[in-house]
Parts: sequence; C-alpha cells; structure tokens
Amino acid sequence: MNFKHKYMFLLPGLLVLLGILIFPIGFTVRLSLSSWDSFFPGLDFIGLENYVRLFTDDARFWESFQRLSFLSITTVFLQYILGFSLALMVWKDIVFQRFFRVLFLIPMMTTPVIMTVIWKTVFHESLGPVNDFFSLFGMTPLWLSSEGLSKVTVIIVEVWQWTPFMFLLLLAGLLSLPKEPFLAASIDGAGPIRKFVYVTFPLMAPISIGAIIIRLIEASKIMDTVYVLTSGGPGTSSETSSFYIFIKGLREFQFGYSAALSLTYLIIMIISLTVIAKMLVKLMIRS
Amino acid sequence: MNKTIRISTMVVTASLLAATAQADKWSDQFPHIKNTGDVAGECSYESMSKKDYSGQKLTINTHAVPVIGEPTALHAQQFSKLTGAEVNVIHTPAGDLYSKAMIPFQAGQAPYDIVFGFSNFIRDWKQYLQPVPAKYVNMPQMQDVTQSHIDVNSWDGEMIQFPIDGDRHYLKYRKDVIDNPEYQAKYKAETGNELRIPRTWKEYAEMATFFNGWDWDNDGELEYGSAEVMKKDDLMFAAFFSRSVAYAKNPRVPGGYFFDLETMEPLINGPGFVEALTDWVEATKYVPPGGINFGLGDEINSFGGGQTLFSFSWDDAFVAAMQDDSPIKNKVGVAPLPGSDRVWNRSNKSWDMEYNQAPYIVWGWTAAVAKASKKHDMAFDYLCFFANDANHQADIAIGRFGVNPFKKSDFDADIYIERQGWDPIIANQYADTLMEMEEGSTNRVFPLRVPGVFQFNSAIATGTSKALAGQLSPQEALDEVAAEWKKIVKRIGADTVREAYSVGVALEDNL
Amino acid sequence: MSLRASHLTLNRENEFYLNDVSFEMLPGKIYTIIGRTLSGKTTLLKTIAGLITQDSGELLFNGGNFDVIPVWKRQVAMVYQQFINYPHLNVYENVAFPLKQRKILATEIDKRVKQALDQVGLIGFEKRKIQALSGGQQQRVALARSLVKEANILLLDEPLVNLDYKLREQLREEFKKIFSSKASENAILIYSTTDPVEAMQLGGEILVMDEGRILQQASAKEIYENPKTTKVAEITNDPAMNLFSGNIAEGKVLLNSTIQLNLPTHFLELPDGAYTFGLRASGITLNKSGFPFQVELAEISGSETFLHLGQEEIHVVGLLDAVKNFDIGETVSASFDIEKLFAFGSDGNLMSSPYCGLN
Amino acid sequence: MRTFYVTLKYIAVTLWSMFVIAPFLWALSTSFKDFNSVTSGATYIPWVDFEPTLEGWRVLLRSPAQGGVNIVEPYLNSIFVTCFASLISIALGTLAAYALSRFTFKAGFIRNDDITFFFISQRIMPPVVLAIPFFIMLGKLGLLDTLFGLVMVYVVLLMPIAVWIMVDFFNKVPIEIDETALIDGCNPYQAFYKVVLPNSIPGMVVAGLFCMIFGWTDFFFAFILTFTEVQLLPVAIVSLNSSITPWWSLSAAALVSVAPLIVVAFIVERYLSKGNLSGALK
Repeated sequence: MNFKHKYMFLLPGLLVLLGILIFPIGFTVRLSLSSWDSFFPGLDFIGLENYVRLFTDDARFWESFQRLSFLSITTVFLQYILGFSLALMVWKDIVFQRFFRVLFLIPMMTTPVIMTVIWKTVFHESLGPVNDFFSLFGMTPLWLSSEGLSKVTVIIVEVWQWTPFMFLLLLAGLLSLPKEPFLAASIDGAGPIRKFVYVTFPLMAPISIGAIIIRLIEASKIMDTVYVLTSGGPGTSSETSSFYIFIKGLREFQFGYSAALSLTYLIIMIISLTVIAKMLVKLMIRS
Repeated sequence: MNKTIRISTMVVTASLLAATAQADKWSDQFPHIKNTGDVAGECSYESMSKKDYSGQKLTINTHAVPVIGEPTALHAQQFSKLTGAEVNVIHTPAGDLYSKAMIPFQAGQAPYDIVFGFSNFIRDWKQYLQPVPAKYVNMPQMQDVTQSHIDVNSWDGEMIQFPIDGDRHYLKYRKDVIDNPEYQAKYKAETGNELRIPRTWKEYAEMATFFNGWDWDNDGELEYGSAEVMKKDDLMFAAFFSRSVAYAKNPRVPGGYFFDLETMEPLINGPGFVEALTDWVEATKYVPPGGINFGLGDEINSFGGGQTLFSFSWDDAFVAAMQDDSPIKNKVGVAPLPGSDRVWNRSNKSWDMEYNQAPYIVWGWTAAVAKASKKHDMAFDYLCFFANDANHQADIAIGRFGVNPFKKSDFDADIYIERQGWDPIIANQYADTLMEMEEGSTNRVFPLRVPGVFQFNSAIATGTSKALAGQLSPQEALDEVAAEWKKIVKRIGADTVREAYSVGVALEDNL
Repeated sequence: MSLRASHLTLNRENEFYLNDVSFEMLPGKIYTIIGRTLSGKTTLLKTIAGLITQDSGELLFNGGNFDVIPVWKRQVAMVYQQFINYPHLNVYENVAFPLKQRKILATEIDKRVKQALDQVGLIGFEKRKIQALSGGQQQRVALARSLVKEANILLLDEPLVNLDYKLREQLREEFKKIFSSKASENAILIYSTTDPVEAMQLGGEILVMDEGRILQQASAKEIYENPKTTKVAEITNDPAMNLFSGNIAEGKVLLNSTIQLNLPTHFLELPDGAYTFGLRASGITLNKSGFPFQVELAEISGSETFLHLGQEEIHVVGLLDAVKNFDIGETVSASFDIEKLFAFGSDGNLMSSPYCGLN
Repeated sequence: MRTFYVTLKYIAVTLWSMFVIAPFLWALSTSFKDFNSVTSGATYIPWVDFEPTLEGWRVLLRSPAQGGVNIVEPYLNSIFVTCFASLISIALGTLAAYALSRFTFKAGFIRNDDITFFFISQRIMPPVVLAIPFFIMLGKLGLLDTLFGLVMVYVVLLMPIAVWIMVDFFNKVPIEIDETALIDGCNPYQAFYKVVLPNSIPGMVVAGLFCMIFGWTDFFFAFILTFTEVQLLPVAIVSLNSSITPWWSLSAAALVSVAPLIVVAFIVERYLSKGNLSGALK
C-alpha cells in the first residue's frame, strides 16, 4: 500500500521524537567540540581535541568498554538461558502455574536502583545475610569489595532483575507456537530433548534474537546497579562505559569531553549491536 | 590568645546555660529549642517573627534526610511559620549535590535560591553565588564562628558561603579498650609497646592489627581494628589526605602542599604521600570484612555500632557512638589525628626526622545563596536563622542531624555533660581536641579549593582505590594520579589553578 | 461499463510483477486469471482494486482514468484466499460494514445484509463471532460482504485454495451459480486461480498469466483447443501437458530412437524439422501394442490414476480412468493417441492443434 | 525417567522462586529494624532475633522536618508521569508503528528498517548525555519543573518501546484486513480507527504495560531532570540515602514502590494466559 496518508501516521511520532531530541542531540554534538567544563561553561570551539584525547589518551574509557562487553554479554547470556529454562518449566504441566508465572515476573517490575540498595544490604560483607550464611563455613567472601567478586555480584543482581524480561518474551513465544510440529515430533517418537533441539528451539529462534537484542541494548546501559553497589570499584574494576561517562559528565563536569565520549559510545554501540544482530540471525537460524 | 578565647567562650556558654532554665514563649511553640529557649540575636525567633515574607517562595536544595537534610527541613518549617514564607526543600544524596546545583548554574537557570553543599565546591560555585552581605558578616552570631570556619567559607577574604556546620577529621577510639589495664598488659607483652592513644599512624596500625579479628568486648561478635572511608566515592580523598598530612605537610616548607605553587607541579606522588598510601594499603588488613568498600555511612555504622577500635573521619561516627541508645555510649574517646615520626622536606629532598602532626581542615557542609535568585534577603535570613544560637545548640545535640560545633561557644564541655549526659572526661577531651584544631594549630592543611576540584579528587579516589585493591603499588598509583593532575592542570590552565590555589596556600602559610 | 488495461507494468527490485499487461473486460462475464503462484495474479487484482499503483500503463474504467480514483472510492469488492474478515465484528456487522460506510439507511442495510447472507447460506449465523466459524463459513462471510456492496468490479483471489477438497467442490458449484446471477447484474467478475479444472469449469473468459505477462486471453474452449504456447499448455492442464522435443521427418513423428509415431492428418502440412510435441495425459493409454515404459510412480486420485512413465530421456504422465496398482519399475506398454498431438515450434508457439489447423 | 524430569523441574522452580523472593523477605524483615538491630549483624525473625519497630514505615509518612520523607506526592507524580507518558507514547508509537509496518518509506538510503531502528536506538543513548541539553531546553520552553516537561522527556524514553512492540504486532496482523477495509470504502484513517485499532487492543495493552514498567522503574532520567517541584518516586526514595543509610526506611519504601507493579504483573500474566500477549509479542 502506498498512500500519501502514510506520512500522517508516521510523522506525528517521528516529529515529536525528533522535535524533542533534535536540540539535545545537536547540542551534544556541538558540546563535544567544546571544552565546556565546570570552570568554563561555554561553547568555545576546540575542534576535535576531545576526540583526540579520547582515542589517544583515555585507556580507562576503553577498559570500561571491555568490562561493559563482558558484563552485558555474560548477563544477557545467563538471562537467556535461565529465562528460557524457566519459561519451558512453567509453559505447561505444572501445578500453581499462575502463581509461578506471576512470581517470576515480579523482579522486572521493581525499580532497579531501589532494589539494588536492598541487594547491597543483602550482600553487605559484615552485616548482610549472605555472609552470615557463608560464615557458617568460616568464609567471608568480599561481594562488593574484591575485584572479581564485585563483578559477580553485579551479574547476580542484573540476572535477578532482568531474567523475567527474557522469561516473559520467551514464554509468550512458547505459548504462540503452533501445535502441529510437536504432534509430528511426538508421532516420530522424539523424546523431550530431541523435541527441544529439533522443534522448540528452531521455532523460537526469531523471538530469541529479538529478545536478546533488546536486552543487550538495555544491558549496555548497566548503570543503576553499578552506581549503587560498587560505584565502579574497587579501583575501576566494575566501572562500565555509561558509568564512566556519568563520572566524567555529572561528577567532574567535563561536559565537552563527556559529550564526545557519549557520541563515540553511541556510534560504537549502534555498530556493534547491528553486527551482533546479524551474527545472531546467522547463528540461530542455521542451527 | 588561647586563654582569651576560652574566657569569652565561657561567658557565652554561661549565658546559654542560664537561658536553659527559663523556657520562653518561643520554646513553647517550637519544642526543638526547649533546652535554650530563644537566644537573642539578629536572626533569633523573635527577630524573624517580625519579618513578613508571606506570599514569597524559597526553594532549597539540601542533603538527604536526616544528615543536614532534616535540620534544613525543620528550620524551613519554623521559618515558614515565623515569616509566612513558603519554603520548598529538596533532598539530594551527597554525591549529587554538586551536579544538582551545577546543572542549573551552568544552564543559566535559578531553580534553587539556596544550595547546600561542601565547602570545597567554593571555587567552582563562586561565580554563581551571592557573597554574604556585610550586615551578616558583622553580626555577633558570625563573630562567634571559629577562624577556621570563617576561612573555609571565604574566598580571598570575602565570605561566599554561610557557615552552618563545623567539620573536621579527628581520631575516635574505644576508650574502654585502650584504658583497659588487662589489655594494656597483654599488648605490652606481645608488642613491647605501650597501649595508649596512638600518636603516630604506625602506632595506630600496630594497635589496630593487634585488636583485629577477635571478640575483645565479649559481645559474641568479632571486632576489628579500624573503620575508614575506603570506597571509591566522593569522600575518599578526604580520608587519604587525613592520613597524609603528617608525612607531607612540613611546617618549614611553605609554598604548597598539593602543588608546588611556583611550577604547579603536583606533589601528590612525593615520598610523604607514598608513605601514607603504603600505610593505608596496610590498613586494608585491619578493617572489617568489606571494609575496603566502606563509605562514610558504613564507617559510622561500623564504629558507631561498636565494631571497631578506631575511626578517624568526621564527627558522625563519634556522635553516633555517644547517642543515648548506643551500646558504647561513654566508651569512646577523642584525640587529634595521629602524626608521624618524620616528615618529608621537599626543598632538600630528605626526611626531617622529627615528630609532626597537622590537622587537615576538612571541608564540610555549607550553604550558599544563588546569585541568580531573586530573593537574596529572604535566603540569607533563612540561613542566618538556621544557624542562630538557639537552633544551633539544639541541632548539635541530635546526632542524626550531622550539625557539629563550629562556634567558639560550642567548645565547652558542660554543654555536652549537662544536655547529653556525656562522661565529663570524654566531654572535656572532645571540647579541648576540637578547640585545639580550630584555633591552636599553625601547621595545617586546607582542602583543595580550585576550579575542577572534582576532577582532582576523582583522580585521587581512582588512584588510591587502585592501590587499595592491589591493582597498583602505592608509588605507581600516585604517579598515575600525578600524571592525571598534570593533564587536568593543563586543561584548565596552570595560571587559573595557581590563582585559586594560592588563596588556600596563603592560609596554610599563615600569611 | 468496461474495464480496460493498457500496458500495465510493475517492477520491484528488477523483478516484473506486471509486464505490459493489456486487456479489456466487460460486464456479464467471468474473467478467470489462471497462472502459477507468483505469476502476478494477486498483483493484478490489487492493481485493479487500487491497492497497488503500477509504474506505467493505465487503467480505464468506462473510458475514464481509473488510476486517479483512490481505492475507497472505486466501488470494487475483493475476496482473498486467506479468510479475511473483521475479527472484532460479528457476522452481521461484517457484512453490513461496507454499507454503513456508505451511509445507507439502516432498513436498507438490513434488507441487503439478510439477502447476501441468504445467498451464501449463512442465515442464522448473524450473531456469531468470526473466530467461531469454520474456514468455509468464514469465506462465505467474506463473499457475502463482497456481494452486498453491489460493486462494479468483483475480485476473487483464489478464494477456494485454502479449503479442503470436498468443500472446495461444493463451494465452487455455489459460487458458479451466484456469479452467473451476479454477472447478469452488470458487474465485472474477475476470478484468479491456479487450478485449470476450476478455470475451465467456471467457463467465461480465461487470461493465462506467467511472470507478469498475459500469455493468452480467450474463451475456455479456445484455450483448451488452441493453447498459444507450450507455457500456456502447461499452465492450463492438470496434470501439465506432456511435452517432448522431436522431429518430423520421413513422414513420421520421431521422439527418440524407439518411439516413432505415424504422422497425424493435422500435421500433414507441417514441414520437416524440429518441434516440441504436446500430448495431454488423457492421450496416453495402456495398450499392448504400445511402447515399453518403466513405471516411475503411480498416484491414485479419486477414481483416476496418474501414471508416471519413463523411457530413456522421455518421461510422460498418463491418466487412467481407473484405480489400478503398479509396481515401481514394472514395465508396461503404452501407446500415444496421435490424433491428439499438438505441435509447437522451436519458439514455443503453437504450430498445429488437433482441433483445427492454425497454419 | 519422567519422574526424574518432573522432580528436577519442581526443584528448579522452587529454587528460583526462593531467589526471587529472598530480597523481598529480607527487606520486609529489615523494615522493622532499627539502627542497633542492623549494626549488630544479620538478623532475620522479629521478636526472636530483634525487637521490631515501625520506625522505618513511619518515616515514609512523616515530613522531612521530622526526619521523614514524604513519598505521597512523589508517588502521585510518578503515577501521573508514567501513565501520561505511556499514553502519549502508545498513541504516537502505534501510529508510527502502523506506518512502518504497512507502508514503504524511502528517503535517500533510509528505509523502513532504518526508521524503526532510529526509534529503538533512542534507548541506547546513556541518559547522562542529555542532562544539560534537556535542562537548557526545558528551561527555555518554561517547562522546567513541570509535570508536562517530565512527560515530554519520558515520551522519548518510552516511545521506542511502544514502536518496537507495535511494529512486531502489526507485522503479524494480515495486511489484507486493512486492504479489505479500504476496499469497503474506508479511507486510510477510517481503516485505521475503524478496523485496525479495535483489533490492536491486545498489542496496545502489552505495549502500555511495558511502557509503564520501564517508566516506573527508570531512575536516571527522573534523577537528572527533576529539580524542585516535581519529584518522582525513585528519586524520593533514593534521597533517603543519607550518609547513614537508613536500611529500615529504604526497605519499607522499596516494598511500597513495588506494590502497584505487582498488580501489573497479574495483568501481564492474565494476558499471557489468554493468549493475547503471544499475539502481541514476537
């Protein structure tokens, strides 16, 4: 279909979005070419200096990127596996089905920043219940303050918070699957594992890809969790890109520089998400 | 000089205590000031009730409840009742106070008439703030403020921020442990040293290590050596500077502590600082589990809850420990920060082998009026009312308020003994220690108050936390900080930083 | 009333959906478009409806430019192969929808809806939800909705293809009746299908489409007797017409070294040379005097058997009027009915038909 | 073998349920503690492990001048902003998604997919970036500190979600339904609101739920862009986080903030069971 009316459908949304964003984005681009900071708030012009600094003299930014990749890919992978397993479990043949489904959805309804404060008390090394348990075995793992474990803690909290999102999308997908292929597989005498590998999983591939991409987009903003749990510490060991940008922008007020960081981040994210999406499509559809 | 202050203090205090007996009409209406009643002054309840700000609105950005946030809201309510003004109070977590105010400042907006913040924001904020008018600077209420706190709130002789709170770092220790003859004997036997209030950081470390990881107060829980702010956040740098002053602030070497004022080269990676950071890394062994991630709140909880032997940052942990419902009330003592047996002399590049101790005049809570506000009179009246004698006396008695002494009249032990039931020995120790820091010392360090202060402090936090986490050695970490500082200086401009820094150095060098 | 198309062309991403399509249609007749899947049938129907705009060429209705009239004003009706109805409305509301849209009086609407429902045999189903109907019933609702409008042009896009065999047969009969009454009401009916049997049964005019082109437009009889090209012959026969390349030489039809047929009379005037010969499946019979073939496959369909036979490079499909079992690989003897042979030139165009000589 | 799988399944489901509930139980227990019960190590059961107090809950109703934090107004603000922004996002997002699903757009190298990605990519942007520009813009428009200004910002945050869900939804609604409506005499607008819209309600409900979830749980936009008058709930709760973290009142506030969304969880589940959701999600 092709009518001139089509613009009347697209444009309200697009124009509102553009209208609200055009100034902020344009301003950010301009900002990234200036040295705006706490002391000189103003749009002077320094050319690409911020970008040069970013590419030649900011190892911390690139380290935070690596960390972000590690954290987001790990959490999304875990969320996918767990979300899929849970969806399969409450898909059918289970008592209290409704209860479990609602329960499994709840974490995603909570405000991450608030729940993370609760998690922080849960993982509190000397006053929290987790170490109270571990102390039975004479251990006091440093959940928030050791380099390796603090990442694990961030992952646990992220998994708790966002597995329900995967769970919801995948369960909805499972419930909309056609019945025939399963029937056919049953007739062929396929067991549950073969059924999953040859029927369920391939049928779920498109939904899986969509869910993973959306989660990756969201996970790449991992911030609330880090902000509350570890403030990026100890050292810089749990600092992610958006948190680093936050520090440069709203802590140190190097706005010009943080604008350059943000735009670079945005472009890298858009490119890498597109590539990941393409790779996933290849991988999942082929298998 | 010391003596005259003491005498004048006594006079003021006497009058305050005298007022206690007679509740007046204001204390009936405002139970908050029931101890003192209204205290006469330009910004007293009486004076404020004569002002009429009805129909006007005052917007204040302050800290979260309760620390500073609760008194802000309480005094706002009182102010509103007295003057008819509408006062809108916003509460913001400490780490975001700077940005919450800076964003509108930089965007040329004035959503807040009054902004609460820390004294070291002064250089970045100064261009957006309205200096305190002479009539407030000259009033008796302000004359009572200690010189340190006048200095902290002023820029080049001009008062920019309004003193509403006093802050400092000092040593807090478990008096019941240090004074325990049994432990003293045991300690002597095992280490060969006396168990006493630590005079140096090395002694501090030895005692903290000795008392780390066993149940020395027989409550069934393990206790530890020390609770410190080690979390990589906005307060971390202050903890580090408190530990480094003794090694790095040499009374014989003027011309800068953080930078060499002439060259603007960072001194932060000098041997004095490295020594302090080495001590600090050592300290990770005698903090409670997770202590390396403690923020100020955790420190307060930990020491205030009786978990550790020492703690050395702001008043809060001590005040928490001395609250009525505290299990360790009257079991804690106060002393100046530990010193060192030697101090680095950067002019002849060698250690001066002598005892050195220097207070770090820590930045603390202040408030200021936005230049862009259209209600300067009302705003200053509010701040003045916040800090009037009656309110201040009542506020410092409430631990969670986070309002601490900054007036000469505060340094009288009787106030604490009578009003708060402190042990007289502890109360005297407290008053004397604070007074000595405020008025006595000539060898002291002011916080870094330069443009882009957050960038400098953030670099410190990043570098030292890498060292604490074992990612880097102390020297490497501080070299990294110094390199970062150089870049920041270069970005902002060496002259700009120098100009701002020289204001602080002039105070340090007692010029 | 007339609908004329001249040189309609639609090209998307270098693929022709419509390629120089021209025709003229008049009321009172069923026009059946036959073509394989993706041959451009649906595109053509949608273009007529105004849902798709062609790249070039024009549509004329009653001599006026049809292209400038938007779809919602064209007075057309369309039935899709999917059972398309409005899921949020019940049967009655569905059928009434186009009338309400035209702001017709309620009593008039009621009358016409009842009439249309009666026509498709759905009286009594008015209040039903669409989802509660069977596929066949849903398609009847769709048909009723298209009838009730009394549109000038009625488009039916493979309306029976998604129904099971039995239902298809039954509906086809009913449709035929409805259409003939409809056609007489001065409407142009266009029906698309992939099924030659259906096309032939509906009678009327047939348009054979392939790759966006109209290969031949003629009456059903004409198409049957004189398929213009091998392509048309394939498309309009089920099973497709058997095609063999061979020669006419020495007064014989030579298909390969063993299969040599006598020259039928209608081939007499053809010069010697290479041809493509065509023979419908019904032209092949099992007969002892025939040629030996291996059975490759035997499909039983109803009361008939499709027999796939092979000999060397020659593969043919024969149609037996009986149900019979064959073993795969079994040798049978089959003969070709030469009086039913078609001859096509090397360009694929018909040279000689058993029904009347073209030359 | 079958019993083995079933047992395994129930064990797994039970374990996960415990993981999900654990922080809430801890928060519930903590909300009845005071400073001393918190600082004396982990305790669990009131009256047995510690002496319960309602202080944490009382704080939520008290004014800041009494050391409380008034969450009623931020609560209402949050509900208003979330609902209003969700409504606008769905309205505009549904229209745009319909256009992107049904029509072909071409401008230079830009195609439908690129436009869809443009919408979705708004969610990639870290909120920090937009703080100053948004602030300046809202200031210039006189919308600083107004609910409307916040709604505007939230529309940017939520519309991508609405577009994402609705494009998927429309892609699964046969285009022939719209075409039939056009043929039956509707112009494209009429076709949309008379036929497409009534059949899109499940999709819109799901999109609405998602918008509400993401709007309600957002922190950083709310945090950066609320200055004085208009505070949103998460910001109000986080500003409880003073130098001494009041575990008790934070716990109580967390539980209170979760409550309305539990209702949403039930609605989501209902839709899921009825099969409407599956049609609305890819």
